Amino acid sequence: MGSDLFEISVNIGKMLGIFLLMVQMVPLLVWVERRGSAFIQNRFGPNRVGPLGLTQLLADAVKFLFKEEFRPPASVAFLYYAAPVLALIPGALAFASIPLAPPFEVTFNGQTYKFLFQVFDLGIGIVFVLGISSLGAYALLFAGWGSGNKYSLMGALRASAQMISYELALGLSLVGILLIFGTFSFSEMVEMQRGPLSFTFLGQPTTISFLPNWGIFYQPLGFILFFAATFAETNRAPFDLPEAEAELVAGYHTEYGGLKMLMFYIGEYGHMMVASALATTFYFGGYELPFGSESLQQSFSPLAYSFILFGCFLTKVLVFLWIFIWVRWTLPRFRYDQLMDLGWKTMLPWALFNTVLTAVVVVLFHSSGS
Amino acid sequence: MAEVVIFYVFSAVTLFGALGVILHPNPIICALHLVATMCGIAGLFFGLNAPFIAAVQLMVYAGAVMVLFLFVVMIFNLKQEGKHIFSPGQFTNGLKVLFGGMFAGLLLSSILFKINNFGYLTPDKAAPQFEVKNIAKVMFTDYVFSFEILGLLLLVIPIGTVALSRVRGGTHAK
Amino acid sequence: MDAIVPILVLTLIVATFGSLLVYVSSILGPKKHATHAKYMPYECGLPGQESSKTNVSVRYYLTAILFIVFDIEILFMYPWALTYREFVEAGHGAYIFWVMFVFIALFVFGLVWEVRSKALEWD
Amino acid sequence: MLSNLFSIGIGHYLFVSGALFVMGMLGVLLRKNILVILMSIELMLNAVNVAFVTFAYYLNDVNGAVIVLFVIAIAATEAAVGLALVVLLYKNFKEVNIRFFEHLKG
Repeated sequence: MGSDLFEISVNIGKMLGIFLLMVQMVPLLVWVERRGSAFIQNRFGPNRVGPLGLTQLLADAVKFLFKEEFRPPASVAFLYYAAPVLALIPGALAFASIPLAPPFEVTFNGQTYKFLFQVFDLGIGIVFVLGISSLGAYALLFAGWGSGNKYSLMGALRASAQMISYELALGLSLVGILLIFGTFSFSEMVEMQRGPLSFTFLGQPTTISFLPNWGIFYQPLGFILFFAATFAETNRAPFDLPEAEAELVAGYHTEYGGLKMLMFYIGEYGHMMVASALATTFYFGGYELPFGSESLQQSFSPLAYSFILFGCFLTKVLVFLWIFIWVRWTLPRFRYDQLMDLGWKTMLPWALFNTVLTAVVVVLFHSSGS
Repeated sequence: MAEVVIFYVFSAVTLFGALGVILHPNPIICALHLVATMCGIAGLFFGLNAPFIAAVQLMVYAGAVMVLFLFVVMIFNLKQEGKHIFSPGQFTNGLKVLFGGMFAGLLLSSILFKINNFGYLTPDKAAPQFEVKNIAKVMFTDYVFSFEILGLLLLVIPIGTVALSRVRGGTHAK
Repeated sequence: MDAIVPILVLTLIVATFGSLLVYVSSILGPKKHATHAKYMPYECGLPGQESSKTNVSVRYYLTAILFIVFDIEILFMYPWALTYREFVEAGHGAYIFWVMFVFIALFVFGLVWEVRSKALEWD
Repeated sequence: MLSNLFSIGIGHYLFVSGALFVMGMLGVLLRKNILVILMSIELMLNAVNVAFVTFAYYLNDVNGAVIVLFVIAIAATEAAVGLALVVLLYKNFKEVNIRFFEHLKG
């Protein structure tokens, strides 16, 4: 955590800040989602409360806060109340391990401190995020079984079966990116994606100066598979089978209302943010600017430069979040057997093919010595 | 200081969860306690400077095996077992507990013996023995045949379970 | 290893935040007299047909078993992918490729068998 | 004695591992629900894993870490097969009490 009071307090402040960033993103995203869906469907959306309907979120929050507290008697109290809390934790922990900007140095009381622009760096980034997000199934199972409602249980079982099925495709699509970068650490990956596209082709160093050195150019298929699998992982449309209202009412949160419902939403949007941040980090250069980072670095102080790169990261993440919303209001929902077929019979083989292909290509590109 | 906190917090979670597993009458709650145990063990692995193994523990046990356990318990739709969660037979149960106690005493004494003899062991925290790259190098050179046999095992297991479940041709055998 | 202290603290903060939200909403909300119908599990307004402890399709647990097996295979690919380039640059590219190729061949064989045995069909 | 409590050494981790193993063993011996017995077996395997990682850490030997990965893999598949068998038994006998299956004795 730190050696003295200043370092500890900055670290805790950073932790709270990053967590609140995730939580505060939710009302904004809900607004974007409602206005965006209205735009796509040629409606108006919420536009009465405040400019562009922006304060609608505040009104909604107050409404959620004053909803009646209700617990169905058939439910199991501990599981019923623990589930929404548990829905927050994996997203928050995963988001906290992603670097949002390069580390920055602060001088205080004549001492220089170095702070990471992330809550903690384990050095095994990817595996930690996969491990933590695999705990996300428990919030669903707690909610489903604890509610004492058969629709909840069915929704939870569907959701967790779907999550674990797509976790395979997700995990396998990342093997390609590991083969390219050869590291688990997010910050090392981002470092490698700095500068123009450069690689060794048959022993010849090659540089393509008009493209940034982003992972997407090495792993186009991997990116498509990864991004599609994250849609299923976050239970978003077109994979929002657990909430198929025609069949299952509202899935695992049928019996939830008020703030507890909102917490599931925070969890869902948190997962979306984690997925977007991961896609950015793996395939789109993380916080690195595509061009002109040298001149910017010289004209700003290191702290300001860190914040500029943080803005760059946030922009990329927001683009991905908009894609999430855009897809939700554009594509129809899958049927459950189609969903499972897609995960097991289409994406898993393609991800395997991607792995083998990448391995062959890496051998071809790097076997200069032999 | 950090390692003291890590050790006590996670070993408390681990042992509490283990107690819940063997004492709670409801199998679902037992499974949930086991989840806590798995997370606690992952934390202990963190404390032992093995974050990769901790993450594997989280992914495989907490993320996969326990989900399977919960699915099965939910399929079974088991009711609480009531007071009789242990096998009947007071004499045999007493014998079992006695045997368990004797085994615990044996373990404890051997650990104490170990500490008295090797108490000076201090880990080299900078040593790279748990770097994933080192693990991988050993695994793919020294243990390569074990690794391939594991692949064979992982081929046989799903075939066996699917054959056991007899689902050829649909859920409710048409 | 020191990175786990922030993990613990953050978990604690999030859990406190969540429990606080649940608690605050339970204080602020109105308390109404609940009727019998309100206490029933929600089933689209119809009287409850069966309890939630209804039987679940065996598909789910079969999916979970297959998930475990394939998950382990993928986990063992991670260290391989991590050291692949080092092996290649040291001139052992063919060796490390074949090590994993055999493993992946077994993986593919299992997957094909599962698909052909219709264990992955949902109907 | 108190200083032992606050300087974590090999013995502390081994003690947790041993306690976990004994609890798992008692669970296997005493409980009558097959599922809980399977869970207790998982407890014992995990106790062994803790011991392996402890020794690997304190003896600076990477082999312990590699073995743990194999143990995790095999224990997970063991749980999968065990549960498949339990489901099969339940489908045929509608029973998870281990005493019920005594008539399977040869």
